[in-house]
Formats: sequence, C-alpha cells, structure tokens
Amino acid sequence: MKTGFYPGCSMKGSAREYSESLLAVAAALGRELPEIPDWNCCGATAAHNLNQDLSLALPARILAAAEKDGMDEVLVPCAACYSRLSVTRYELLQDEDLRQKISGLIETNYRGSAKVLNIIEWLTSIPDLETKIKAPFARRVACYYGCLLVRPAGILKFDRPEEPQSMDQLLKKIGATPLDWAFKTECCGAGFSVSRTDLVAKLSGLILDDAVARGAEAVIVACPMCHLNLDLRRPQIEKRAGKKINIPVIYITQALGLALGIAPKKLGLQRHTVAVKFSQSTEGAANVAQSSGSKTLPGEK
Amino acid sequence: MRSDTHVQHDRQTLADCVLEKTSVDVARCNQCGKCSAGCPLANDMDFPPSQIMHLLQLRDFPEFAEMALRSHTIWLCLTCEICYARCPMEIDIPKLMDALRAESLARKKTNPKAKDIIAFHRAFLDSVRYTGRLFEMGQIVDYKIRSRHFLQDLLQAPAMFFKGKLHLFPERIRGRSLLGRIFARTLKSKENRQ
Amino acid sequence: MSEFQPKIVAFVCNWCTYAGADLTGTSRMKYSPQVSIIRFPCTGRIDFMLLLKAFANGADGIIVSGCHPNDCHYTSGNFHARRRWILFRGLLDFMGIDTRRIEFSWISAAEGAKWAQLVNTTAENIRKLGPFANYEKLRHQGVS
Amino acid sequence: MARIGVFICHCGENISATVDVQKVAAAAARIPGVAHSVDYKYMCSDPGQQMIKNAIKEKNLTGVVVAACSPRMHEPTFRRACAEAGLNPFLCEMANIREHCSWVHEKSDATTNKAIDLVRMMIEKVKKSKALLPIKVPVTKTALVLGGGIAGIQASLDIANTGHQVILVEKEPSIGGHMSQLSETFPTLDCSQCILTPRMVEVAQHPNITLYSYAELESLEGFIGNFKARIRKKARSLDEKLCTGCGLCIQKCPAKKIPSEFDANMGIRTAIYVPFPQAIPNKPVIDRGHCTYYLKGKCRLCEKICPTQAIRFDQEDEIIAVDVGAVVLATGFDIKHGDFFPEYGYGKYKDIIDGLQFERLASASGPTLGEIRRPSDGKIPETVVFVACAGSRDPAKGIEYCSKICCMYTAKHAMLYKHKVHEGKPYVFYMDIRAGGKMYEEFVRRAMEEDGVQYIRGRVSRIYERNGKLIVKGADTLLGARPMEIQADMVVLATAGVANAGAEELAQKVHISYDAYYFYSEAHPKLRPVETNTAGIFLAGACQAPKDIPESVAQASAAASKVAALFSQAELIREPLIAVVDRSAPPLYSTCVGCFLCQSSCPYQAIEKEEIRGRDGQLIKTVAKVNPGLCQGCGTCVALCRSKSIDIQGFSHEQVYSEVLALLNRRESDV
Repeated sequence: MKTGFYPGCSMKGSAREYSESLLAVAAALGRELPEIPDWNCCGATAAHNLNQDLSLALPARILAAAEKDGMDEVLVPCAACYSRLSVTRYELLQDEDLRQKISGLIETNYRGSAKVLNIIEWLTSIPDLETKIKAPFARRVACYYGCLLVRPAGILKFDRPEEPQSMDQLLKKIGATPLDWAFKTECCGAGFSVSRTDLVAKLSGLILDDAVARGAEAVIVACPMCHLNLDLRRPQIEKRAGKKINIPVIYITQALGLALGIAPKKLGLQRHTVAVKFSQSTEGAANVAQSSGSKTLPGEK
Repeated sequence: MRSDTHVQHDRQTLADCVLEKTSVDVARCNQCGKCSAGCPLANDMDFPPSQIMHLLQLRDFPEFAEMALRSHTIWLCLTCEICYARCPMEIDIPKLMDALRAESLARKKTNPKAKDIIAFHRAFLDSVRYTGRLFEMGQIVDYKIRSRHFLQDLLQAPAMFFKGKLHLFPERIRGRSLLGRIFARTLKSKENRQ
Repeated sequence: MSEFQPKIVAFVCNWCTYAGADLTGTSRMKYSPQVSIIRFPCTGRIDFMLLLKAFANGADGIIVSGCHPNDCHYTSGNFHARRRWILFRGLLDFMGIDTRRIEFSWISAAEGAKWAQLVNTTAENIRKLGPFANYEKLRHQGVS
Repeated sequence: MARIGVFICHCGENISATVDVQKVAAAAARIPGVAHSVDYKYMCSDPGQQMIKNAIKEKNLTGVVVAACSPRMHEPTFRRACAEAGLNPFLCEMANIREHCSWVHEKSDATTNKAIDLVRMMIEKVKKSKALLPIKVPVTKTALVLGGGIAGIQASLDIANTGHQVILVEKEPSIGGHMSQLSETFPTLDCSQCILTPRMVEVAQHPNITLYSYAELESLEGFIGNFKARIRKKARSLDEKLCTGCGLCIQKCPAKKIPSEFDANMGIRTAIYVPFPQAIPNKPVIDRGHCTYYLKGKCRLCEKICPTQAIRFDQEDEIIAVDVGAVVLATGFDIKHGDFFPEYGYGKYKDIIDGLQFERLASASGPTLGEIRRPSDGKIPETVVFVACAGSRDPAKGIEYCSKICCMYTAKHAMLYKHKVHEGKPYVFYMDIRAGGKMYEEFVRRAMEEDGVQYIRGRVSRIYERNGKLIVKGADTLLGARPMEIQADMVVLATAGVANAGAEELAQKVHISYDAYYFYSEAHPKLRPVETNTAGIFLAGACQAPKDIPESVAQASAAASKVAALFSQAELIREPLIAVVDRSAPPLYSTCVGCFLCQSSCPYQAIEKEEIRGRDGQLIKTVAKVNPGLCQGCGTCVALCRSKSIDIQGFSHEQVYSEVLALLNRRESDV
C-alpha cells in the first residue's frame, strides 16, 4: 500500500506551515509521504471558472503521475485540491469518452486507480492515534470544515454535508473539546481572497464571530484557502467588524503536532498572522459551550 | 458539437445549451428559493441563484438568458456547493454556473463588475501555465497589472514575505512543455470552450 | 374490383378499442371495409398463435389494439400483450412474415377518429405490400 | 347438428341504407347449421323480440345470432329475450353490422359482403358456444374494518346502520386515531374531540359493532363475500370484563415518566395507562416495555390496588378467527419523523417541533392545557416560524408528492398561536398555498388579514441555534429572493404525511397493491376510488393518500355504501365469463402441468393451487384452479398458458378460432 503526497502550490508558499506540520506529524507517526514526482497545480477555482477541459486535464495529469509512480492512494491535505482531484477522478471514471479525451490532452492514459484521500481520512486511518498523544490538546475548538471537504457529498462520499462529525471525532481523540457551532460548513470566501477581499472579510467575519461566541479557543482548519482567509485576512476582517478578534486559526496537523509534543516552531506556528496563544482557563467557558447558549457568551456584542 | 456553438446561439436556447453541455435541466427547478436562502453571497448578487434558474426557465425569452449571461452572479458564485447540497430537486447549480461563465466568456458578455475576478483567474492560470505551479508573488504582480489595483495588499505582502510565505522566484516543473500544450489545446481552441 | 382488396383482421379489446370503433360508427366516419373486428375481453387474452392462424388462413394484414398503457380495464392486460408482442415480432421474422403486416396500437373509447385513421393507413400499407402470398407455406409448417 | 336462428335488423334505415339486408339474410340461410334466417325493421322492438322468442320455440333453435347494432348496446336485451324463450342466454351472440359496418362504409357489395362475413363469424362462434350458468357466490354479511380513526369509525357506523355486523380492529389501546390528537379543525375551528368523541361513544354502544382495540390483523384468507380473518388481540394484562375503568391503578403506578405517544412525546404517562381521558374503551393497558414488574420482577401495585382484581400479569395474546364478507382498510397515515432534516436541526433542537406536536401544545387536553409553551424551557414563544413543505415536494428527501393537508393546518396553527398569544409573531414559509376546498381559501385569507400572519414565499435553507434563539435562514422569492433571517423562539415543521410503518406488510397480508410510497392503490383513479383490485376489499381515509377529515369521512361513507351494496343480496351473482382450468378423467385429471405462469400473471390473485389426490389420499398432482369469486375474466392467463389447459368461457379458444376461420374462409356460395 503506497500512499503518495500531493502538497499543492499553496502548501509550498502561503501555507507552508501546513506541509511543515504535516511532515513533522508524519515523521512522528513513522509514516512515509513521498511527493508525487514533478506534480503540477490542480488549476483550483480559476480553471473550472474559465475552462472545463483544463479543469479536468490539470488534476488528471497529477493523478496519472501518481499512478505511474505506483501509488495506490494520494493524500491531498489541501481541501481545494482534494475537491478538484476527487471531482476529476469521479467524472473521468463516470464517462469513458471524457476519460479518453482528457487522456489525450495529457498524453498519458489515466486509469483512475489511485484513490484520493483528504487529511482527515488519512489521520483517521492511523491505528490507535490516542496512544501516541503526549500532551493532550485540551482546548475548546471549533472544527471548521469549509465547503470542499464535504461537498459535493455525492462525489466525495466522505462525511455528510450538514453537521459533519469526522473532524470533531479526530479532535476528541487528541484531547480537545469540539464545540457544536453553526458555521462548520459555511463558505469563507475561498478564491476571492485577492480579487474580492471585501467579501472574504464579510464571510470570514461571520464564521469567526460564531466561533468566538460559542467560546472556542481556536478554529481548526484543513484547508490553506480557509486559513489564508481566516488568518492572513484578519486585519481586513477586524476592520470590517470594527473590533479586535484574537482567536487563532490552526491547521489540524498543527493541533495534532502539539498533542504529539512536537515543538511549535517545527509546526510553523510562528508563521501565522494571528498569534497562537491560549488565554482564559478552559473551565470557565467550557460550561458556556455546553449551555444551550441562552445567556450571552463572551465576545458577543 | 461545440464547434458550431456560435451558430447555435441563435436557434438553441441557453437552457438547452446548458442541458446539452452539463446535463443540468433548469426545468426541474420549482423555484422554492432554498438555494438563494442559503447562498453566502446572494445579497451581493444582482440575481440570486433561484432567479438565474428562472431567467433560463423562460427559455423563449432570449432577453432573459442575456441577463443571466451578463449577470454579476455567475462570477460571484464561489462554488461552495451549499446550494447543490440543499436543493430539494438535486439540481447541480454550481455546474450550471460553470457553464454560464464559459458561455459568458465565449459570447464576450462578461459583466464589467467581474473584471477583477476574471483578471485574477487569468493571472492564476498564466502563472501555472509557464511554471507548472502557482507562483504567488508572480501572480499577485500579474494580477495588479491586469486589475490596476497596485496598492492593495501592499501592507501584507512584506509580512508574508518575512514569515517565509512568499518566494521571490517561482518553482518550475519539468513537465512545463506538456502543460504548455495542454493549455494550448484547451484555452486557445474554440472546440472545447466551456 | 380490379384493385387488390386485402383481408385484414382486427383483434381488439372490448373496453377501449371496440368501444372506440363503435364511436367511429356513431360519428359516421368512413373507413375501408376490408377490416373486420374480432372482440376480446382484453388484449391480454389475445394468443398470438391466433395471429399465425389468421395468416395461415390468408389474412393479408392484422391489427391488434387495446387500451392505452395504464388504462387497461384489467389494470395490466395490455402490458402483457405488449411484452408478448415484442417476443412475437422476432418469431414472425423467423417465419418469414413481414412484420409490417401487423399494426399494434392503443386506441381508447374516445378515439373514434383515430380508429378510422388507423384502419385506412393500415389498409393502404397492406395494399402496397400486396397479398400475403406464402401463407400456403405456413400451412405446411403446420400452423393451421 | 346445430340449429341456429339468424335475425338481421334494418335498424330503420340505419343498416338497410348501405347493407343489402335481404341478401345477408339469404346468404346466412345457406350456411350449414342455420335453421332460420329473417330480416326485420327493428329487431330490438317488442315485435322484433317476439319474433326471436317464437322462432326459438317453433324451430327449437340451439343458438341465436342477431345482426344489428353493437353488442355494447343491445346484447343484454336479446340475451334476456332468449332466456325468456328458454334458450341459455350465452348461446345468443350479436353481429355488429351497424357501428362496424353500415355506418362506416359506403353502400356497396363490399359493405354487404362484410356484413355477411360478420354474421358468418358469429354463426360459427355460436356453434361452439356452451350454455353457461351465472356464478353464485354466498356472502357473509359481516364487515371487517381495520383502523379506528375517523375513517374507520365513519365506515363502521355507516355499515352498522344498514343493519349489518361490523368488526372494528384498532391497534392502539383506544380508537380515535390522529383526529383525537388534534386541537381544533380547519376551516371551522371547532374542537376536534368535541365532534369526534360522540362518534366514538356511538361505536362503543352500537349493537352491530364489535370493537377489538389493542388488536391487529394476523392473517386474511379467502375472497369476496367469503374471507377468513384471524385477529391478534394483544395482551392488555387485565380482564376487560372485570375492569370498571376507575383509574385507581393509573394514579398509583410508580412508573410515571414515560413519554406519551398520544401527546406526541410532549407529555408523559404511566406504565399502566389509557392514552387519553375520553378513550374508548376506557380500560387501561400495561405497557410491558416500561412496567416495573415486567422489568424488575416486583411492584404489582396496580394488582393490589385494583378493587375488582382485574389485573392479569400472565395474560397472553389471543387469536380470534372471524368470517367476514368484506374488508375496509382505514389504517391511516403518519407524519415523517427522525433525523431527516440535518440542515434544520430537526430532532436536535427541542424547540423545533412537528405539526402533531403543535396540535398537542394547542389542545386544551394537552400537556400544557392549551397554552403555547415551548418544550425546552416552557417559555411562551414570542416569535414562531412555521415551515410548510418540510419534506414534501422534496425528491432529495425521498418524497415527491404534495402532502395536501399542510397548507391548511399550517394556517390553522399560525391562527391558533395568534389567538392564544396576542403579541406573538407568526411567520409562515411556504412554496405555494394549496387551499382548494369549501371555505379553505377564505380560511387562509383570514389568517393573513385578520390574524396578521406574515407569509414568506420561499423554502428555509437552514436553522441553527444561537443565544437561545433559533436562527431561521430563508429568502422571499417574491422579493428578488433576497436572503433573510428570523430569530425565532420556536419552529414548527409541517413534516410530510407518509404511509404507516406497517402499511406494506398489511398490504401483502391482504393482497392489495400499493404505490411507491406504500399508500394503497385504488382500483381506478377516477371511477373506482374506494375499491382495491382485490374484490371485496375497500379503502377509506389517509391509507390511500394524505387526506383531511372531510375527505376521509366522505371516502369512508363511500366505502360503507359499497359494502352495503355487496351485502344487499343473499348471493353474489356474476356473469360466468371467467377462466376455467380443464378437468378430465383419470389418470390425466387435467392437462395443467402446474407451471403456475397463470398465477403470476393474474392481476386479481384469482388462481389457486389445487392438489389432486387419489382415493388413498396420496398426492397425484398439483394443478391450477380459478377462484370464480375473484376472476374478472380478462383472459391474460389463457394467452399465457403453455399447455392450453386454461380457457375463458364466452371467449374460448374454440370460439375465437372458429371466428377467425369463418372470416377468412369465405365461400363463393356465401356471397
């Protein structure tokens, strides 16, 4: 069983702490994660916004490369890339003509043998993860799935699109208290980070508001785009909200890394825009989190 | 067949065109409005999703199809898929939006308000086309030139750079020539414009 | 009668097509007299050996008609008939009978005009096909 | 040798104008076996019929062919005439030379020749016809009604009032059904129990009605007029004859915190209980799933307290066998529950309830005594959102149909809420308002105009809780589909009306067909709305499709009248035009090989297996047997039969084959 690794462009740049923490965790768990040789960009939102064939050809080339390298499954930590690769695999396996057409475009016969894994599937597949926990991540966290990890459910067949639970289960394993909150799967603004920052500020603002209102100490993400918007765009968010929002946004691999006792620096926590520090005591807000929320919560105006 | 798309405009309604290319049938929509109710950007759109559907449903009125093609909505759609996930009639609205964007480009009817978004997508793809991977720095610069927003992000770029998140030089992959060919075959050719 | 006058047998169900043909009469629509109707309770009753029998005895054409799908007086008889017809078509080919000699159709009690039209077009088609010559052969094949 | 009489009718000018009737009569006379052939102006007139009768007697005819109009017109007339003259009516056939000949062709030799063909066909058919006797089926004049809701109650009363016996079976401890749970009923807003309970009492006291509550149908065999039903009377754990319904046991029962099914889990009950005060019968049941004695082996408080020693812990289910002539299914419906609406948090948030739960909240006899208090904290909600089409018209949730009753009861709910909480703000999210019905549209208008219910046209996308409020995210498609949020204290979902859990199992038990949603199928969507495809089994109420009270009652009375009609004769007399399996002398007994293809093709379950046994009682062969009570005579089995062992009377192989041959083998002498 050979599991390949597709970092995707952002994990080499704006989200490098994601891959740093992933690789650190993988090492700590004794897992090999060979990169797909000479991988290219998946085309992201841009491709399928402008041209369908291109949006299929780019991921197809990646998957074909993985197949050629004898990989049975490919770990795609970036939720956006995961979505593109999954959708491509699905559509090409659905439609033989399309598969041949795209195979022609990429000058390689794509078979569709390599399975596409998201970060949560991969981590969940690791046996008795609990036993390896050195410093339980005892924080109240808001698990933010975003869009592309769970939708379209019909194609991904991963978790249900409303009220998903898989990430929460995982966080429980590493000692955290996942909160029941309302914005688990609401969109953060995704690809508009640069082109329509105003909209990103609005949507991401709503998400952070709710997380804070429920007494979360951190938002856990599994997608560089979500992180970019919730963390890097924090100044714009605060400007729009007209208030300071301190809640840190942490990659699931970073949270796990901390629980495994890996040094924050190795996990790239210092690269965040919003400093990762946990202030108030866990107890105080814990029962707030449990309560039906009838009284106003901290951080709520 | 796509090659005669342009001929088809006159005869074929936009709804048929979408049906043919994506097998999304707008006739199924019963206008319940659940998509609009859940769409994160419905308030910023000129036509919320359910109205786009209806513009296409009245297939004998090309002026409505025109409004859909020229709408800001199709470019504001984030493809967050929430509408598809909740649609009682299980209509793949995001796929429909993709098709409308393609048509809008093909027929040169893109909404002026969407120029930044399109510029960003173009910049993104060019970066990928020439290096094989997204070169964020390069893309941002390219985007600025296209969109003329020179000052935007000036505050943040340095911060990113010092946090080691922005590289000054792109990574280049070996398969660049193949990528070049892929782009040439898809983007350039009228054949597969969608 | 210089022109060839085909013999056409119509096997119809009592509830829809027979009544439809009655309506053709009460509304005085005209059609060619080469067609004679045999009444059945339901197309589901029509044993296709009967059709062979008819051909073996010199029928030039045959009409089978019953209630529209889902309108069957006995809920599912016409579906059985349709399924059987699909199988029977193959048999006809095998026996060297031109399947165009059989018209299978649904006619409701309200479709008097449609009945007249069906009869006329069928009669015309059969006239074009000419007499069903090799029915003697069928006899030798022991159908009769 | 056959002696056939042929009678050609002119029908005034209708036939004789285009057909040379004399020629037809003459030609017929030349056909072997024809003993008498005449033509006459009006065969259907009295003198015409008299001609036939006389000829039958004088020429002692063995068969009659009347060439005239369509048999669909006068076949009964002429068959009756034959019968009066002592000839078996099924030896009389009609040749349709009017509708199928004189009216549709021009005057010509061809037309006359066709008339002759038609006559000859019928002559040959009649030669092969057999004398048939009408089928008589005895009828047990007792009706079995399944389900004691308003439909079942209405049907039972109507049948009982025609003087026939009724056995009413209800699976719950009391009759009353969903209607007894309702607070007030649209469009008149009269209290549901006030109009229902008198009917329930009537049932209890009616001399012709035997009520088995807390009972279910175990099995049903037989056919119209002659069903054998077995009823399982579930153990009530008490002796109904001794129990006076004083209720002491209920007061003393220690297990008090059991969610009450009658209150849609909004209230609580004890382990020994009656569902509601006006229950019929007013005798408790021990819920063995919750009773301390059955769980822990001790308690028996009720037994000690009972003044009449009626408690029977060791009581067992009892099977009662009854003979009935007709069955009325009135098993009702349910509404969709469970975790099928994650985006609405239905089942997750206490203050999101369904329609029946709201009925209990609004009901004066309900857990809040009619005050609208939300489940979570008992507060009176200031803002209530009502969501129509919650699951209906929603293929993604597996239900494509409209549940029909929701539009009306949602308007009613909003109204009731406004009447009880004057400052309250009711909002209704709807897709379309379907208020077809007497005073229905007016009712909805009243909700909007007089009670100020605000209607928002659109489906709700999502509901989540925040700071003790339920955030309802919707959009009004009439306002450019702009998204909107309502902070509600309570949400009422009009969840879809669905078939009962046991609907499919019951349908298979009684051999009736049902649709994709397990609602029972009527025999004909327009013309036979209360019959099923199985003769003698009728439908009433929401087991056929979601229905409101007026419709259910109307259908129940319709079903009752069908039953009454069936019970009105001593025997069921039916035309003998049905299928029969041949029988022959030993050692063959029958050519049937027992493949039972016929059985699988029969739409009426009319074909049974019959075991032929020798004198020593040992099985010789199993063959098909047609149940004359069920067979409708479609003949599908006949065409399918491989060994041609099954045939249909009146359209037998012999008859139709000779028709074909007669038509095609026209002899020159005929013309």
